[in-house]
Amino acid sequence: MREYLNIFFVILRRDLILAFRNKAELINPLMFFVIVIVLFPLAFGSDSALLKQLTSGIIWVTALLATCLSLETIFRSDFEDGSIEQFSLSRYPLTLLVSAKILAHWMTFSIPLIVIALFTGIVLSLSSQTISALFITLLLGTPVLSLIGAITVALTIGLRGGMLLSLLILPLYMPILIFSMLAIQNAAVGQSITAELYFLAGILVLAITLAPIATAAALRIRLS
Amino acid sequence: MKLPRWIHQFGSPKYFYELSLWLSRWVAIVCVICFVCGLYGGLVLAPADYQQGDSFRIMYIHVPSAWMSLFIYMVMAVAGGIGLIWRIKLAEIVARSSAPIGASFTFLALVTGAIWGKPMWGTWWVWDARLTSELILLFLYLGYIALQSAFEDRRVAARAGAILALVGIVNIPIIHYSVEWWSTLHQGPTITKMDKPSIHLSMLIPLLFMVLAFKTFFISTLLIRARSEILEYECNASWVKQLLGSNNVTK
Amino acid sequence: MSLNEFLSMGGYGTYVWSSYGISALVLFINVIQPVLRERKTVRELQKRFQTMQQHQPDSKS
Amino acid sequence: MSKFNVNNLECIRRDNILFQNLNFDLEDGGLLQIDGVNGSGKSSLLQMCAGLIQATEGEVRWNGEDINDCRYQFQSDIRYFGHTNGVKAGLTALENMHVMYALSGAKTAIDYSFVLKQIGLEGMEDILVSRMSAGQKRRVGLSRFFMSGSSLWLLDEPFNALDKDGKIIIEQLIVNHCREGGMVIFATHQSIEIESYPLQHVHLGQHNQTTHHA
Repeated sequence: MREYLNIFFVILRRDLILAFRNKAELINPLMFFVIVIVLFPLAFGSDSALLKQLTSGIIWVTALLATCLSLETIFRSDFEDGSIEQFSLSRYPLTLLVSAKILAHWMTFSIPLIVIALFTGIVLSLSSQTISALFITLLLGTPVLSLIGAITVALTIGLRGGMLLSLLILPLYMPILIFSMLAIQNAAVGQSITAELYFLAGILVLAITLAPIATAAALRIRLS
Repeated sequence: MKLPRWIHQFGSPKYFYELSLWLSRWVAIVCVICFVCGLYGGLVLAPADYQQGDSFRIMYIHVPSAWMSLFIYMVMAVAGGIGLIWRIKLAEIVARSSAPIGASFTFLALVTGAIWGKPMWGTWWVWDARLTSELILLFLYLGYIALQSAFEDRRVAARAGAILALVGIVNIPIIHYSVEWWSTLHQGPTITKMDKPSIHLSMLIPLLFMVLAFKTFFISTLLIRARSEILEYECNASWVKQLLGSNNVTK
Repeated sequence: MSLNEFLSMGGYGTYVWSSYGISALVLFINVIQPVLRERKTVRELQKRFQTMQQHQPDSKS
Repeated sequence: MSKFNVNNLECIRRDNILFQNLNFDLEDGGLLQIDGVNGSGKSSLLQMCAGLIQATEGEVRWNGEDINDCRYQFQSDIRYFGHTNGVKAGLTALENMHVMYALSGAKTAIDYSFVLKQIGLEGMEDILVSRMSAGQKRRVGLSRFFMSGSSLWLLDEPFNALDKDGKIIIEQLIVNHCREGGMVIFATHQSIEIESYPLQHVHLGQHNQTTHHA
């Protein structure tokens, strides 16, 4: 058992080192997030009441799109330099190695994204309950985005047609968006949001158990 | 796990290729009969609904195609799973060929649902829970077909599609429930008359005929599509060469 | 049930017949497209086999 | 005493047949070369032996068991080296070797500087692989074979991008491994002269693949 934990953390450490050495790939999606957020005030006029209502929705949808863009980085470089072949032929189950990579992607991408999202929430003067609801839903939602995203990335690495990934992914992201937005809206009016959080947590647990297995199977198919 | 011998034998494409033409013809005849009875019963015999008048007759297209869209996605996921685990070529072919039919049924359910909603709500599109999950189901189908066409190697495409279909099947109940939850919270519990109105026997029988007609339609067109897939899959096999090599055009 | 009563469908005629029309069209496409595709595949494979036969008439296939 | 055998293997890539009913066996100490022109299916055959690709027909057996049934046992006994080196450009040579060592699950501790010396890269521990030449990258990739723990080696074009003494290192490595009872299957179209060791051949060509003992 200790052996499996050891390989898990070796792969995790390797991916974190790679992410921090190649800063550009880390920063780009976050820049995209901020720029898209800025677009909306330009569209609706900065002081309109409409914008106040929509802010949390804009933040969540933009976080979704930014994640879509960043998913490619999980497997593309490993696919090109043959590391995936070495992983799938190693003595350790591919599921374990893949979950280490997904966790690394979540840590290197989603945690900074949550920080920036909260920061934009404060700047755009959201109420404190909304911001706390935004934080919790992002905390529960973004791992699911990485997990389900990893399956489709594993299926579509190296295929021509860049939009294919988003076409496959967004329908699967809709429940996360729906439950998170409901939680935020309930929080804004002071109602309890436990029901939605239970759903998000349930989907998260389902994704944690099933997604790595599906990703490993998808990678094996993609290699064959 | 090893399957008994006869499943592989039955699953052999050559055997299926000959069988499918004969089978699809018979199933097509049953389909036409069901269509005639269903349409006649639904459009002529069934009395007008007391609330919706005659517009409820759209139900005879909308409800069966909605059921079929979900049913075909399940067929795709199960066939894909079988093809993935036991590597049976036929299962992959069935999964691959049923996707376009499923997509057209989902599109049909959407269009007829929108048209049915128009007289009741006055707008073409209404964010009703069922229509929204049909729309998302259509996206899943289009995603599946797009993924299939993105691969050159047919076998890899089929197995990748199987994974996507299995992921989709797990997500469909989640999507459906989240859309239900979302639509009831936003619009309040609208009494959507999309449900089958209080089913009177003379209305129910045509509906069953229409459902049967749609199922037999699916099976017979699936068999035709499967035949051309088999030829492409097996173009190296000797039986295809004999069949086509000596340029006697079948059918 | 006279014909034009049938056609007017109690005032909802346009909706009912438009949806039936679209369904007929979609089902028709679903019948014709596979048949045409099968003919195309058969023709393509025959052409390929003929060219293969010319190039290596003694091939073991 | 492990043995590796392939029975009537068939490979179809994009609707054309690369090879059909191919049979060969390998015992301890066996050395097998797969040669053939480009695109004759050498890499596909090697990937099938490693279990990366599923064969349309035929089976690959390791110690009498089909490799799909004993996947992880089989995978802990083999080491595969494809066209791509399986080395991360963003990491230094040493870090890459740490990862390879962890992946190989070898129990015995290894002396990294000694391995680097063997592949002729000593003193280059902390240089990013992205700054190395293609030959040096290939050598870092080959360092995985200096970590113990696998009996069957599968090498795809081990010699390309390597200079003369790189070739010698590889040939020495292969012969030593076979002498110690390991097995090696390598695919290459270049003619090589391992004269001091019996060599089996598999030639992949246009439908006339022959297997014979040189």
